[in-house]
Amino acid sequence: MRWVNRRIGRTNALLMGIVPILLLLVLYLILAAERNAINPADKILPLPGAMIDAMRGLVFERDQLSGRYLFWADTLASLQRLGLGIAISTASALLVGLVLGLLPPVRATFGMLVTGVAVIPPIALLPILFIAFGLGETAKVALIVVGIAPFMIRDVAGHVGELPREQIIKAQTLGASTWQLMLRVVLPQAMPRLIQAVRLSLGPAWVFLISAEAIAADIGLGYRIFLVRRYLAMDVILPYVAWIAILAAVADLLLVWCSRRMSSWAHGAER
Amino acid sequence: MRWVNRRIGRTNALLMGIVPILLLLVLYLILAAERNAINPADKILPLPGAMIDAMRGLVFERDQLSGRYLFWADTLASLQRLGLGIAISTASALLVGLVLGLLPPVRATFGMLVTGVAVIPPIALLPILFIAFGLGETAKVALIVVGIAPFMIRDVAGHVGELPREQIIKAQTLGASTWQLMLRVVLPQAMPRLIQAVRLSLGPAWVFLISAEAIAADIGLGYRIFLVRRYLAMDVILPYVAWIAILAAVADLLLVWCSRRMSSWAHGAER
Amino acid sequence: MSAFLSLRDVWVEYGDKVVLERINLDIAEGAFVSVIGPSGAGKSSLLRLVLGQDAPTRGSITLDGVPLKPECDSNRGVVFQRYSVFPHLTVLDNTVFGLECERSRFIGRLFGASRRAAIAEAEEMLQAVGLGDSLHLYPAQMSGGMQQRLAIAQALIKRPRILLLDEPFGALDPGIRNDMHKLITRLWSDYSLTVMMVTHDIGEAFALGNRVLTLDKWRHDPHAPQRYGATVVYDLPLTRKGAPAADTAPAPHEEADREESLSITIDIIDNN
Amino acid sequence: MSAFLSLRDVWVEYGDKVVLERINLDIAEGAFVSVIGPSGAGKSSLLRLVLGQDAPTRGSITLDGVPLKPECDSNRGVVFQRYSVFPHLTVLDNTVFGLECERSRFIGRLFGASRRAAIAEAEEMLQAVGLGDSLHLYPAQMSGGMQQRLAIAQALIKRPRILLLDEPFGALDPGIRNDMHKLITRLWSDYSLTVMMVTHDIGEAFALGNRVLTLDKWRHDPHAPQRYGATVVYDLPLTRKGAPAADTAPAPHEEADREESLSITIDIIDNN
Amino acid sequence: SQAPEEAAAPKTEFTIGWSIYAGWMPWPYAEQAGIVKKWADRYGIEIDIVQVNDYVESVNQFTAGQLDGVTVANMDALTIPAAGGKDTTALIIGDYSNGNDGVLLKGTSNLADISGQQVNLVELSVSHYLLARALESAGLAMTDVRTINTADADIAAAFTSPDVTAAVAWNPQLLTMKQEAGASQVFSSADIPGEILDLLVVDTATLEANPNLGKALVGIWYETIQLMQRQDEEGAAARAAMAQLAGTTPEMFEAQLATTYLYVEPEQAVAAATDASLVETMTRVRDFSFAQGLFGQGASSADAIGMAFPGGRTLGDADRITLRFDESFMQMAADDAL
Ligand SMILES: Nc1ncnc2c1ncn2[C@@H]1O[C@H](COP(=O)(O)OP(=O)(O)OP(=O)(O)O)[C@@H](O)[C@H]1O
Ligand SMILES: Nc1ncnc2c1ncn2[C@@H]1O[C@H](COP(=O)(O)OP(=O)(O)OP(=O)(O)O)[C@@H](O)[C@H]1O
Ligand SMILES: [Mg+2]
Ligand SMILES: [Mg+2]
Repeated sequence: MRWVNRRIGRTNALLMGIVPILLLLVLYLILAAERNAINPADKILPLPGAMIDAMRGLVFERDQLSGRYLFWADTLASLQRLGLGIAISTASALLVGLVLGLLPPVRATFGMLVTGVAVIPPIALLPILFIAFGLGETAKVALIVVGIAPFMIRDVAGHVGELPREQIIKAQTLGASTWQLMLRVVLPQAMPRLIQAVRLSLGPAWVFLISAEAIAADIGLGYRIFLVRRYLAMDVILPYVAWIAILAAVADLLLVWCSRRMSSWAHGAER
Repeated sequence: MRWVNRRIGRTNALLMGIVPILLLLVLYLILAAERNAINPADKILPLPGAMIDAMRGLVFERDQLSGRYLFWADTLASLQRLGLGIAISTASALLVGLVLGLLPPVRATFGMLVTGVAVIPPIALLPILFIAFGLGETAKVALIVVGIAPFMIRDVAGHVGELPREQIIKAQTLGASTWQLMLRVVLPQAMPRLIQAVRLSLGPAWVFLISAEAIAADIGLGYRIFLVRRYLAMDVILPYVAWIAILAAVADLLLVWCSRRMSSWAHGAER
Repeated sequence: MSAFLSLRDVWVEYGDKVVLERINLDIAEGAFVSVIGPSGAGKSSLLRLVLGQDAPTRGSITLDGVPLKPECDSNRGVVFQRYSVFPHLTVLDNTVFGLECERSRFIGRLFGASRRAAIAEAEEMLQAVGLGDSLHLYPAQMSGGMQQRLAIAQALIKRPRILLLDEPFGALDPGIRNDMHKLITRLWSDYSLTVMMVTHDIGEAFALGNRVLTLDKWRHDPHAPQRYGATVVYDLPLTRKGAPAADTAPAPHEEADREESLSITIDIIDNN
Repeated sequence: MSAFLSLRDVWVEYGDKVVLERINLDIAEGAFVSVIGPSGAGKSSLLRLVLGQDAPTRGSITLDGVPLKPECDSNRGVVFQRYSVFPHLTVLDNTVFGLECERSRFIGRLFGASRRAAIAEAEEMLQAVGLGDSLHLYPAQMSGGMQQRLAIAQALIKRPRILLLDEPFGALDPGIRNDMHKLITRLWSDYSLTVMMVTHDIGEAFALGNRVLTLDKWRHDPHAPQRYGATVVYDLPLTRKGAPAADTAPAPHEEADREESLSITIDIIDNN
Repeated sequence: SQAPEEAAAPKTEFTIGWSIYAGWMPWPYAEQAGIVKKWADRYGIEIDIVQVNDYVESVNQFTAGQLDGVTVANMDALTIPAAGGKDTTALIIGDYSNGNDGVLLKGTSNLADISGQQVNLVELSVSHYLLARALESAGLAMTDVRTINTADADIAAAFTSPDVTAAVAWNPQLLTMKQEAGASQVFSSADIPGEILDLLVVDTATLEANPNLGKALVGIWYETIQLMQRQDEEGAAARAAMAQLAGTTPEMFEAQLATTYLYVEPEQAVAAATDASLVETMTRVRDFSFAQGLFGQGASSADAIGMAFPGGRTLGDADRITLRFDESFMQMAADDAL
């Protein structure tokens, strides 16, 4: 059977998906063991034992000074910032993207601006960002928003602009005003794409969060990574990165699930 | 006339697009003039005169140490890295994205891995990147590729996966093998989306380039920005950022033009 | 009746390809105009002009004496050649949509009693097009003919002043097509709609319309086939059903012999 | 002739909705089977089964005695109900595509003399469907009927063993439809294709086919309309054109009276 | 001062920024141990101690006016806020680097071998200054090496790459890098004692309007320092807490403290501030900075920026004094007058 036509069941897909990840893990272990055999004090590719040792204190023991479980406090702080940043970006992508994609005059006026903002690397303007938003939580959330919202806006606007012209015409012949068109025709059809855009933005969002936490923070996953980076403590960095990957993968799955729930029509009727 | 139905001509669109950008410039000038009136030595929002003074040396005069025109040398170095990084990412997005989107077994096996890689913030794993790619040009290009390729792959794969099933069926009834299907049906239809993905990635690509140049470099736009950031020399940073925005906007326009040339069928027949 | 809708020297061109040329037409209020012609002649293009989706390259179109804005509104309903229903709405919601837009200006949704009333109205219409059993399907779950019927129901429920139909019954089997003919004739006479219908079924054109337009190229340059466009080559008023009067819709059995007698006329026209 | 294609107790269900039930069919090689039935009965679903696009929920399909893989190949050509041509290829390239796939396994493109030969073949076919003037248009620049003709040309040029047609002539005017009828009949007899054609035009079904299948629900539960699926309620072999023999295609004028006589039979069937 | 409008009105809330460095860890510890609150309450003000992970950004934010005070090295105080026209007062001289900054080479322990190599360091920072002094001591010139700007957070990882053969860094990274196989320290700040000073600077106008801020900060500092110097359990606990705040182990932290010359007693700090050698050091730093273009394009000579020292001595343009070493608050601590 040709490969295009093979359908893979849910469980099979899961099993097959795990294989390359396991292979990568094994590869890592071999490399790490090798380096370790040469130099037992190697810090760059620590063995699992070292990682577990390093993480135990962070995960299970209260920090004496602050009385917090650092790992969990880091996670919570980062997720809050990330969640807020993504929520604001999503909301603005929806509002601006819809208007931009649907209304040619708005697109003509602000399209160029959005493109411009999208291509300006926000980390080059960090000093200004921190001056504008202070050194607190606002600046971190703002960096995420400035970093991913323009991309999401452009993506949603592009998708809205590609809606079949017949549908827009049709809705108008059925008496829809611009507002109703937006609310009832464009918005629901843009939702799956919006969720897709959020999924694609998760990676960049983490990058910006970590950059923000690297500069000014006293808690957060990115803060911890940058803190111990000075000591090349990969035994802490790697578990933290793995944890970030797990969190992001779970968020990705949740978003897929949401999209299926909310827009069943877009995901094909299942047999 | 309803706003949805207004068509804006080319020149009008250009004029309208420039207005908000001009307004922003004017706003900047007012703010800068205000700050400058209070503190003539203010570094944060320099006036155009100060920027011109600061840039003159970089643009028109050879650097005494290296004998290069720094501004142009920076630009050249950065564009080379960026170009290489984007080229590699685009090629891999095309190859991997196509296969991933079209062949369910491949998607089942590698989809999860690509998602995982896409959400891992590469800047958290810099030490590993240094080991793998050293600290030279390779590492900088690699950071860009690791940063944007997974996103592009997912975007292209998603688009390919959404191609109408009828077309795939149709091609097979016309005798196309999987390979021919890919080459003649999927690839050309994925091209506009690929170019769109490159456009959307330009912003993140600059972010990663600048991050890479901030980490270790002796030339490049990002290097200069981070070097002078130490002295809050916004009179250099702002022109550099503006220059980046201009370069990126030109690249964006070029890509749109390319897409129109290559895939006229996708952009609607003009009257 | 004075000219309700009138086209004056209208041309449609795509690049150097002339599609329609010198179209001059006056359509009276309450007319049922059938448009026939070979594939690619420009029938759909003509409909798009009247709909306001496209503007003519040259010439003017007036409605009630006022130049037509190149914009659609609820005065003009349409059933496109390719069934175009909203993929994200169920059959029922697709049909109720038009009512909701009209009755709830701000949120475009009805609730409570007014929603129930709208649903009842929609259900009646869906029953009439034979979709009474499929209220909660999404378009992707329906057959081609079912989608086309949904598009018809969607347009008819608004009772627009002008109804533009582009091969509305093309994908329907004879039985259902018959029902549709009756439905459209009834609505046409009850609400004195003005209807413009493109069809390939000549029997249908003559059975339903009270005026039949034939679009075709009037001259053809074999070396530059795109040089000349189509125009109205025949314009036949059918006096028998002149006014949108009572229930004079023909029994479908009358169609056959009509077709026989006319197929000769049509064959004269040089197909592109 | 032994059973070339045979369906044994085939069911198609979507969730709890039964679309087709207990389909038992044997189709001989070289047959021209017309499939008729009300909209939504499952005609397209049946075609999709034979094409290999979908697998049946229950039952088995064999081709030449071998179970059919749920996969399409160049043995089975198709014209879908919604014209499905490649939007990124011009008319000519769309038509040449099938030849290129066959003759250039690696790059799927022909050059030089072989390309010229393929183009000549394609041009001939396009001329036959009346698109000789539109070789370099993209699908988006064509009318609905033109796209449908392109889809027909695309499928016919490959001369598949089994040709599946889903309302192929629905969007065509009578003149062109006539030409198409002649073309398909000629190819059918010249290359002894096996054809399965869904149509709503009963005249067409009887004029072209040598066997007519009627799909419909055989029982209907008004409270659970989705409980029962359609099956083959009538299976009429038309002996007159039994073998895919010489040029016995009927003149199109024979159609009308046939339709008359059969419309009564068909009306008995309860439309959904 | 140059900006009369800026002459801040008295206020009660202040923000002080710090970044991770052995000599500055007493600040976050004092915050957590309640010492900050104790002193702030005594003077009826509120002091917020904010961590800025990125050292450069912390100084930038001070220059931009987001922070009222910041921990900074003497050279950076001169070239960033002072050169930027911000009138800055060095309130506390906490320590000098006595080996906390070092030049590392791989595969050789001879400083002269650095000639012709690529050196990774944070350009235009105290590392750059240290490199200049190292080259000078070996009779080499700046042009004999090629510098590669490398972010301070990443320099430890970068040094593990075979590409990198020479680097200049400060602690704690320096300690990590020294452990790399084949690395040896060929020059360090211990060779130029007293030249790299770690300060707490505050905005001059703010300090003038709120002398209580100065008093509270000095009070906090010396109470904490004296606590951490104690060789008993309490002192060890304080140092362990600071190590944890710096993300490292107590042993590593002790090692870093060993290369930090802390002015434990306020008298020592006052002496360092009033000593003539400070002027000498600052002259050297200033000349280096000017030669490297750190005063900005506008500066036409090394005298462009004015500095004021205890006893009325000045250096550079006396009409444009933007960096002031003020010993008066440390003197109050020495006199027990807080
Ligand atoms: N994905 C799906 N989910 C649920 N029901 C479906 C789905 N696809 C098709 N159906 C149902 O299957 C039935 C048969 O559809 P099919 O397209 O085969 O009809 P058809 O006979 O070709 O009709 P038409 O003449 O209108 O094209 C329809 O009633 C339709 O509602
Ligand atoms: N965007 C376009 N660019 C170029 N030509 C176009 C474009 N759109 C339509 N045409 C041409 O306009 C002509 C008329 O198209 P139209 O859709 O109006 O035909 P039609 O009469 O509705 O045909 P059918 O009965 O097949 O639907 C066609 O020949 C087509 O090639
Ligand atoms: Mg048409
Ligand atoms: Mg069908």
